[in-house]
Amino acid sequence: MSRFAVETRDLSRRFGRRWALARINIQVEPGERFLIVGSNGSGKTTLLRILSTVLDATHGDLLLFGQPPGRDPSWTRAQLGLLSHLHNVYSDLSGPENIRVFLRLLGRGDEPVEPWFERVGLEVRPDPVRSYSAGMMKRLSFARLLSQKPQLALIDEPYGQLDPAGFGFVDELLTDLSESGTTVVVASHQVDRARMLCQRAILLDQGQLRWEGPAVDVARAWGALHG
Amino acid sequence: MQPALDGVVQGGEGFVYAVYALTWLTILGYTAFVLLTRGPR
Amino acid sequence: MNDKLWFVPLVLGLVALAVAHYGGLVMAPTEAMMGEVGRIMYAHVPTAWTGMLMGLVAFVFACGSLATSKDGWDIGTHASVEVATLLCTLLCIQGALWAKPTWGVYWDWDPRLTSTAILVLSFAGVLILRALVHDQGKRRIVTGVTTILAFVNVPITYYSVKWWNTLHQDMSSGSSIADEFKWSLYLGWLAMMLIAVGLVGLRSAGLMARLRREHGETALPKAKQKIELLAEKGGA
Amino acid sequence: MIFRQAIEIFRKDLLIEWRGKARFVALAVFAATILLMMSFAIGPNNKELQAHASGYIWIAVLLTSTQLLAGSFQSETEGGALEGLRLLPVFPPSLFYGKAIANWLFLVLLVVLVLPLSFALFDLSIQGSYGLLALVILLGTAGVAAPGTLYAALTARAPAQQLMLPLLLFPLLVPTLLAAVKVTALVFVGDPMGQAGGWLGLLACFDVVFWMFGGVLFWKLVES
Repeated sequence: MSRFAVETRDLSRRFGRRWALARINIQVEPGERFLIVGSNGSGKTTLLRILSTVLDATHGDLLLFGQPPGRDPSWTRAQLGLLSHLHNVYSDLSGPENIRVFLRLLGRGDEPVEPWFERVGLEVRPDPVRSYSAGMMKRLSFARLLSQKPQLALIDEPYGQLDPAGFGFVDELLTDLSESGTTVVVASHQVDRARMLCQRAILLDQGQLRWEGPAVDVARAWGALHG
Repeated sequence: MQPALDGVVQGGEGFVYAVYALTWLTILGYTAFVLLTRGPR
Repeated sequence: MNDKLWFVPLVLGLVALAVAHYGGLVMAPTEAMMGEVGRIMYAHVPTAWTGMLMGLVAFVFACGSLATSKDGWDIGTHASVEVATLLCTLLCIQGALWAKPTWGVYWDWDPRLTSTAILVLSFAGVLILRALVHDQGKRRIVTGVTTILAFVNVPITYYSVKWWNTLHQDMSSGSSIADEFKWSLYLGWLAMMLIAVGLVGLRSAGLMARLRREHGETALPKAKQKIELLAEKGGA
Repeated sequence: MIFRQAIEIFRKDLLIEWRGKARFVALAVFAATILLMMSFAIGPNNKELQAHASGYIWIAVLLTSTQLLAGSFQSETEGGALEGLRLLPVFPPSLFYGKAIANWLFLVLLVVLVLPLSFALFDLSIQGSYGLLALVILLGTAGVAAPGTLYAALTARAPAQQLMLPLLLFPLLVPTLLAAVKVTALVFVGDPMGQAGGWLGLLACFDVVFWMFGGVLFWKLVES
């Protein structure tokens, strides 16, 4: 039994002949804000997808809340939420309808959806999500994530597609999430922004873990790696 | 040649040879394909 | 290496098939009702038995592939689906070449002919879909599912077409093979089975080699050295 | 739990189809166009058209169904919605049954919309019973919906989906097509010999097999 929210042992993933991720060992404490930094193709997204159980590892072990996700997949999935570059919503439905669908599937269909929209600063509108701007889509994805009330939030590029005003909003959301007890794992290449928000960080390069330490130092590690 | 509906089929040797030839062509052709696509060991 | 062992059944089968066909084509007497055309049976019946058995083999491989998630089973499914498709296509053409002089038409809605043609179509679909899907994990599942359903569908189609056809006169294929030449039929079947086994084996070996080249195991990279940050500002 | 989630998926598919009503209307018009083209292809001979009407109707349904089924998975893969569902504690067979039942309903609706047109085009009348007609519509479309949903999921991310789906699905549907066409014809011309029962039985068997197999195989597929 591990006391960590996320623990990996030599976690590795092969696509064809290429190892997108090799020998990743990380431990994330419950309630921690954990940052994953790396350039494009360094394996950030692959790692998050494996942590979210959408993708299987080729090698190594993953423990979520102390147990392998395969032991009780539906319990594990009830604990976690993923915000990926795909928005994971139905383009033909409106924002509120989307959130409603997800809530109903979670067995919480009688809860109101409006508070979540208020929380992410999105208007409750009846038009289909297809017509949303990229920024609105991002906010909707956040609303979906928050409404799931996850114990573990996996967030891929929270700042992507947002304007500077949106950056502050993301910071605030992530802080709130973690203050309510949720473990937050963030992958980003907005190093300067994200490091102020998180406690610990790892640096990925070509699928390998090259550095881990306090998040404030990640910019120096990045500098050391990329010269 | 005549269809069997009214007695014994007459002739049809061409069809017989065609069937046997086709059977061998298919088997040998596929064998050749398998051997050629085995690629470097 | 031991892939070469598959040549043993293949060559044995080819020799045996030559003997069996010599028996059917030259030695056997002319058939009473079908005349010379009756000789087609000595090539046709072994193809039919072998083709259907290879369909069954593909089905078994597909079940194994879904149950075990092992690439070996998947490759076996691909090879046996391919051989079954080939044999059943040959079977349909042989059938048509027999039907023309006997019934006066190339194609008849005979349940056996129709369900074989349906099997050929669905197996061909499996092979095409396989060629389009590149992720091996997904390809294994997709091949397994479609192969199983294609094979399960054969008996259902057979009985549906038979039923559909009941008003139609029942044409007997009347394969009254002379008893003393039954050996040619069985030898032909054994020969075809040996050939099919050899071909499936060789094809699997080739496919496996290709899979290894494209998706093969590559060693897990060694862990690179971690970056050390010096205490003072500026770092390494 | 399984049942409740299936209902939720079903509701969601209805909602999506309702939001994109134009697409369903287009499908119905497509089916109507096929019927019309059939009458042109066969010629102005009313007797001929009448005799084969049930075949034309089911072919129109079959051709339209591939578009409908492919569309039902396009809304899942576009924007990664299906992945979003997989991240929720949703039992995969519920997903299959929810979607299959929704597709079944749409196919029934399609037949109901297309039937009046074929009555006019092919000069049909009902000599058999209306109950039999309802039964063959329900069982026939069920036999398309279950394997169709499975195969649409299977081909959802393959290139050339519009081609691969019918290529794989149609050979599988031969028994369904035979039975559905036969019984529908008996509805139009009457069934003095009582042949319909056997064909309906075949249709029902096929349905049971595919509705059972479908859930299990779909599970395998989604978990890959």
